[in-house]
Amino acid sequence: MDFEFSDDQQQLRDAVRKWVDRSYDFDKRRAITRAGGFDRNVYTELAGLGLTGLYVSEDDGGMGMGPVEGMVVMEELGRGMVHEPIAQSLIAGGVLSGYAGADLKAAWLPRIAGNEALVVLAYVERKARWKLDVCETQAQQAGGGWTVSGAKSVVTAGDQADAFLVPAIAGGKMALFLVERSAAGVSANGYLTIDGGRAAEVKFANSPATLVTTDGLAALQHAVDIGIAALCAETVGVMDKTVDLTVEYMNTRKQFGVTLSTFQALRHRVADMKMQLELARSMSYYASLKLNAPAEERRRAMSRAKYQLGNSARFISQASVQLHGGIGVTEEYIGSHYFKKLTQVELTFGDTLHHLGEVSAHMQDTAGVFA
Amino acid sequence: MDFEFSDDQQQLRDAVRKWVDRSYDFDKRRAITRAGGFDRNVYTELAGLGLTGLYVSEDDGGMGMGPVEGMVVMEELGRGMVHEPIAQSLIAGGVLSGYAGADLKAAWLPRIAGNEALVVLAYVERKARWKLDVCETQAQQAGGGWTVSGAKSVVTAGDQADAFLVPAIAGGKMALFLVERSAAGVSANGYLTIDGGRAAEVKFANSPATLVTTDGLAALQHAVDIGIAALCAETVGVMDKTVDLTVEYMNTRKQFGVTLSTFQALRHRVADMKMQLELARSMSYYASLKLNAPAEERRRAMSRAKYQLGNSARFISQASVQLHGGIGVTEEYIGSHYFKKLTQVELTFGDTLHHLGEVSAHMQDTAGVFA
Amino acid sequence: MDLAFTPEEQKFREDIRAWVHENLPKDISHKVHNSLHLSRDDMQRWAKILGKKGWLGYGWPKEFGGPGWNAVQKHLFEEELALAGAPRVVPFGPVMVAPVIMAFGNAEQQKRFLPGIASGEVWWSQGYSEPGSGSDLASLKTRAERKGDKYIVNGQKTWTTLAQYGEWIFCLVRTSTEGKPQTGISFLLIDMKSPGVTVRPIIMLDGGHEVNEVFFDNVEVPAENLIGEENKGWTYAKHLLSHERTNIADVNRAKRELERLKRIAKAEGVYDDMRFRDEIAKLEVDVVALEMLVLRVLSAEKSGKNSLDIAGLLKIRGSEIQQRYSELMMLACGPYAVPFIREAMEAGWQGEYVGAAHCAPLAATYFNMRKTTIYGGSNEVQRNIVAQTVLG
Amino acid sequence: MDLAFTPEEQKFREDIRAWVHENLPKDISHKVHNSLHLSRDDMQRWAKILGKKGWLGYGWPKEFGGPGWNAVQKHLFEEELALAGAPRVVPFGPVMVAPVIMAFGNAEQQKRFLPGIASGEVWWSQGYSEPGSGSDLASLKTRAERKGDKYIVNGQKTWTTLAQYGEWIFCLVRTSTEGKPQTGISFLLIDMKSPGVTVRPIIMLDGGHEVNEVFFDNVEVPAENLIGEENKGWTYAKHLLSHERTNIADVNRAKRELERLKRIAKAEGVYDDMRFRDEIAKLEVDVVALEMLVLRVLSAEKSGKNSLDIAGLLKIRGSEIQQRYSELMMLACGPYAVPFIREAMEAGWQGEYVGAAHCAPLAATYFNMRKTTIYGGSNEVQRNIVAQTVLG
Repeated sequence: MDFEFSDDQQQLRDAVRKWVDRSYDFDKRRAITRAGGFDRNVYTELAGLGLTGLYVSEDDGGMGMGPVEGMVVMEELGRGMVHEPIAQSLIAGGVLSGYAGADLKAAWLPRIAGNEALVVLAYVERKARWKLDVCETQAQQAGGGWTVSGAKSVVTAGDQADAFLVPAIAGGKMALFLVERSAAGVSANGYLTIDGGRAAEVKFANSPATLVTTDGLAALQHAVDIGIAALCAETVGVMDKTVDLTVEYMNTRKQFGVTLSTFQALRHRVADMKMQLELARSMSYYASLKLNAPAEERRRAMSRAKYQLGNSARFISQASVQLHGGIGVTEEYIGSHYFKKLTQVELTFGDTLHHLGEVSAHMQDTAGVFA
Repeated sequence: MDFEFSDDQQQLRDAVRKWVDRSYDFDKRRAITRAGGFDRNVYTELAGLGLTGLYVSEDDGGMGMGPVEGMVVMEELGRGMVHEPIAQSLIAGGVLSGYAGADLKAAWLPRIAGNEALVVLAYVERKARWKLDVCETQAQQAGGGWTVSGAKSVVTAGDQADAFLVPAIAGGKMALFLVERSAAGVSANGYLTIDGGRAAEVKFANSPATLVTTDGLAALQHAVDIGIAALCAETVGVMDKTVDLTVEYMNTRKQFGVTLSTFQALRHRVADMKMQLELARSMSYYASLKLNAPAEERRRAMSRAKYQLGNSARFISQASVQLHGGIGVTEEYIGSHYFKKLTQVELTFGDTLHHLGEVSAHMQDTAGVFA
Repeated sequence: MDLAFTPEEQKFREDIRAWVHENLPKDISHKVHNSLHLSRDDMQRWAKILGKKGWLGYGWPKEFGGPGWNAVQKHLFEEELALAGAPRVVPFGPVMVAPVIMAFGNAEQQKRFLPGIASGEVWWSQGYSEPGSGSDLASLKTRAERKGDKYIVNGQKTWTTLAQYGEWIFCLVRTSTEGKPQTGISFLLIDMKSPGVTVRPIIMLDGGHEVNEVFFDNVEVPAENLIGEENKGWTYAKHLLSHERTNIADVNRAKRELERLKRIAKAEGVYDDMRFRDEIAKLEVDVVALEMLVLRVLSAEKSGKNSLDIAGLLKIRGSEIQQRYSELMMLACGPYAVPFIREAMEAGWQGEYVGAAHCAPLAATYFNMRKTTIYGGSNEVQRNIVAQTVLG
Repeated sequence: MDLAFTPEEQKFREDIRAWVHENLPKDISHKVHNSLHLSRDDMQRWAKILGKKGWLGYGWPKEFGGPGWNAVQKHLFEEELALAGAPRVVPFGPVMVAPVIMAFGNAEQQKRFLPGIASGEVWWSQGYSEPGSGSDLASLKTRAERKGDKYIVNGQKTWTTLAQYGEWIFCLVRTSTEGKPQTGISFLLIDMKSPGVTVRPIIMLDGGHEVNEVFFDNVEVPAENLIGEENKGWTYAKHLLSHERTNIADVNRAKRELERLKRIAKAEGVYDDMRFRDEIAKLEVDVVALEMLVLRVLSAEKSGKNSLDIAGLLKIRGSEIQQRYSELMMLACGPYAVPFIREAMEAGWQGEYVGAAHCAPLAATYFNMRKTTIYGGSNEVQRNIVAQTVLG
């Protein structure tokens, strides 16, 4: 039982934080949003730091690191609200490493780690909402290969990615495929998301696809769990900064001749924010430390974590805006963007009610971290 | 649309309040609890005020009044936390008036109004929890009459009452019966309740019974709804007094050289208590004003009201104790008894989660008071 | 005690409903029912329709050309408009400045300003808040110096709603720095076309342009535009606030939006998910309780017996409910609330909606609703007020 | 980073578990597992068993005869005891006064008092709070006047837990009224059999006798019972508070009680009611999050690197969770939580339970748990402290 970061992990954190401070200030981020919410050059810089290959083995050109390093990186990216989706690289690296055959790994993992390929998970469907086992996208065997047909929604950077991880029904059972964006029949209709990042509606019409695994549901669940752990860590970073901003504002802004931080009712709200932050940070640790656990235990842990993070994000985001007053609801103030980012967290990888349902459905007789 | 009380209603309120102030102070109440939680002499005094016959027609010796008068009375009894169960007389008066045949009415309504008979609803069963349509008590036709067999729980003043209204299954369908406590096979095992009042486990073994109505479920639902409206009003009275006590204490008790009412965080808690009180009062009005509505509309209104009252009671009771600090958790302080009373409210006629379920199950497309 | 409206009140409601059905343009109500962007033209078109009927100043007494309705009638009018999907009456002219002009303006001012307000011709803005004066309004600094028959105004107002359309603005300005801050404030009407007035947009977190900064740089204002006496402006402004009562609860809109929430939840398939449905059920009770609270205030006003001093509660609860329904609508759409396509929030967009058309504006509305617990006296200030009435 | 305990820590845990299984009397754990009334004999019997093993002072360093465990070991020990249904160690002797005597007492005092504490022979009480000094402890008024080689003590303490069993009491007393209130306070050990000491019960809202008023009427206390220097008592008391860290979260008990809640919910048939089950699920996450928070503090202590100053958060969250599980157990029983039969809350009652035996003490426990957000520094005071660390 040990929650201290190693020197290597601390150095990784410092490196990412330094990059964010130097290369991704609010103006830069805003410019990227204006230009569409994604910047390939930035993504290339992040790849240069090794972040795209964090979960890719060193043999395949990656860093061969684990969930704790992923957490450290995502926390720092969260503090800077970096649009470019490193979490997707963690998913792609983790899932391909865990489920793909040797050829597929050899073909794609080095490209992911080396920034030649941005591979993103395309799994949301209109009828599925947050359910992972509802899938209308179909896969057909054709000649020696496969094609997929269907539509996936709100695919992160979907019109900028090079390839997609696509769950589809093959022979009545969910399998996972890799489809290149340049493949025939693929169309991607991109748009801004509420946090100022980018996503797309992606359609596949008999598009050539490569089978990753026939054990598609397990792979998809794993992919989403990697995403949840990364998102939890990112959210901790976002909230950490949100609390900092709020504290700074309250110690500066005067009303009735004194700073806002003088008012006890507001002070107690800040104490509650701190509570939610530390509970969330604790559960983010928990999620990352359970990411390599057996599937059932892992899934239970991710739902618990996402439930806590959702509650914390809601409280902190809403309290922060309220404590700021008018300035908190303006576009020009950075705080409102943290609010929007935290709103998007709730709408990603299952909302709080969904994960409450998962926790509720999978409760055991025992209780606690080690139960 | 008018929420003003008539002069008669105001006089009724004044009369009950005057009686409470004069005849039911904290010491008196405490003595009644020590003696078992029920005092027939007190009940007789209340009957003398006409309260036991509020819902009994003037022809039958009652006051022939309606839900608003019932509400006014219950609010005042709530302020004094009067143990003696006038709500049960409202139920018995209302249900017998509405469902019983002429003979039964003639036999019992004058006795209820005249305090010769305390008739209480005995409906809770071990397997039913809050469900009204679960009933294991059986009725058998025997000769020209009926007998019932079964067990009912937490019957208000069950070992002091003269007769019970008992739902039982007759020929596969719920019917409602009247059973005298003196009847053969009736046993009542009494005890104190958490609010210091009295209840009993009542068992019936082939006990002679009089049929009130074969439409037993409708009558039971109506009985419980009369009880809910009365309980809501009573709860408003309890909470009103709870808020008063809290305000008084905060304006007296000093810490750090100033009164508690100086601290903004505590002041805001009081503002939230006031909010919950006024929302609850509004919904209590709503419940009483809907008590004579058609069954479906009436039941929907009662669940909405009980849900609000439950939430308000929980918040106000817990906040009040907390704002009092140590003194708030002592037996000698009256405030802790208000807390216990409000706890019992939650456990009577369906708890907050139960009524949320009812609201949820019976939602309509439209919204609001008039929907 | 009676929950039902009187036959006369029912008749009144039906007359209003029929008139609204006849006169509210369908393109406008479509936008309101779907949270789509309302243009200046939309708002003013509706204002003029009301003005022509004599109902834009629906709260005005007969002596000033209003309908002379009582509190219940005003409520029924607001309710019918809200349920039908009418835009909210932009309050700055008919609801805010007009009562002040009626109560404290002179005959000349009344003659000059009220007709343009009643007809919907002249767009008014409200100049209260300043960058340093939010909750602490009395600390405002915008100066108005008397020079002969003019005031010279310098300073800045902020959070000025829809000032980009404004033709006139009523301002609280500082005319004296002596005594308590409240005592040196005057109430001034300013033509926004005057030289030295500059309006700069503030873009909100939902991307919308709803509020502004308004700068005054040596703006000359004829002294005849002063309402009442110099340094008495705070009193007038407080009078104005006392005219805003049940309406701040916005319960009629809440009823409309709760119905919309149910429609969206059904379309998204979550109405039958017990967990989500329960959240709607909770809000259902919240709305009923708020409406009962509003009706109690109205009843007290109608009877003239005991006034119910719970405006603070109405503001707090009403705003919380607005925020909650906007949040639940967004959550109902789940991942489909994530796209933020501004054009899709305009009526008549020909693009391909992500998920469904109803999903498009929901996150923006949720963002926009954050303001409701901040403006008009933040909920923290309201809690201070409520606590004061309870605790002293 | 690693969630798992080390093999050494696991071994430690298993050893404790085996010992507890062997030595904890079953009649006592039965009472704890079912919230039944614990007598003085129950508590002291268990204290002496621990004392004999040398574990009553489980937080003590080796030099004073303790096991010299680190923070993690202490946590594991507490956890195993809690999960097995051991009564909480009555803290006033071994956890509260002993560390003060070790740190600030002289050798004579250590020799005189520590053995009786370690063995569980002598029952200690804590004399801090006074009727006028709750959250504002430093305003305490109980006077101790030095007269030769004695102090004459006059005044009153209150909320004195289990003082009806107390043989000794450690008190904060005022020895000076000069300077700040904190500077005139001394730390005095008082034999409760001294003439002039009177203990009066305070009955709590659950009907239980758990706390008392303690009156001092010209009580003579030998000056040798003063700990450290006169007027430095506040410093010692604060030192004592800093010894209470993760334990205030009471997370181990919360785990035990959450499991009990699930058993009760199953027995009552509400575990499969989604609405009720969701409430348990929320608490499940709350408990995991609290445990992670506790483990983070332990890890920081173990590593000695960055200490985590979040004791206030542990107190707030821990107490909220205690209140919540007690509330949910009560709600699980529904109407069957209404009877309040004191005898049914004692072990071995031969009467007829209403509903089921597990229902009998639940409302009383819910009532009793209200204290947890009040005592040990109310949650409002804790929020003040947390805000201070965050905002300055």
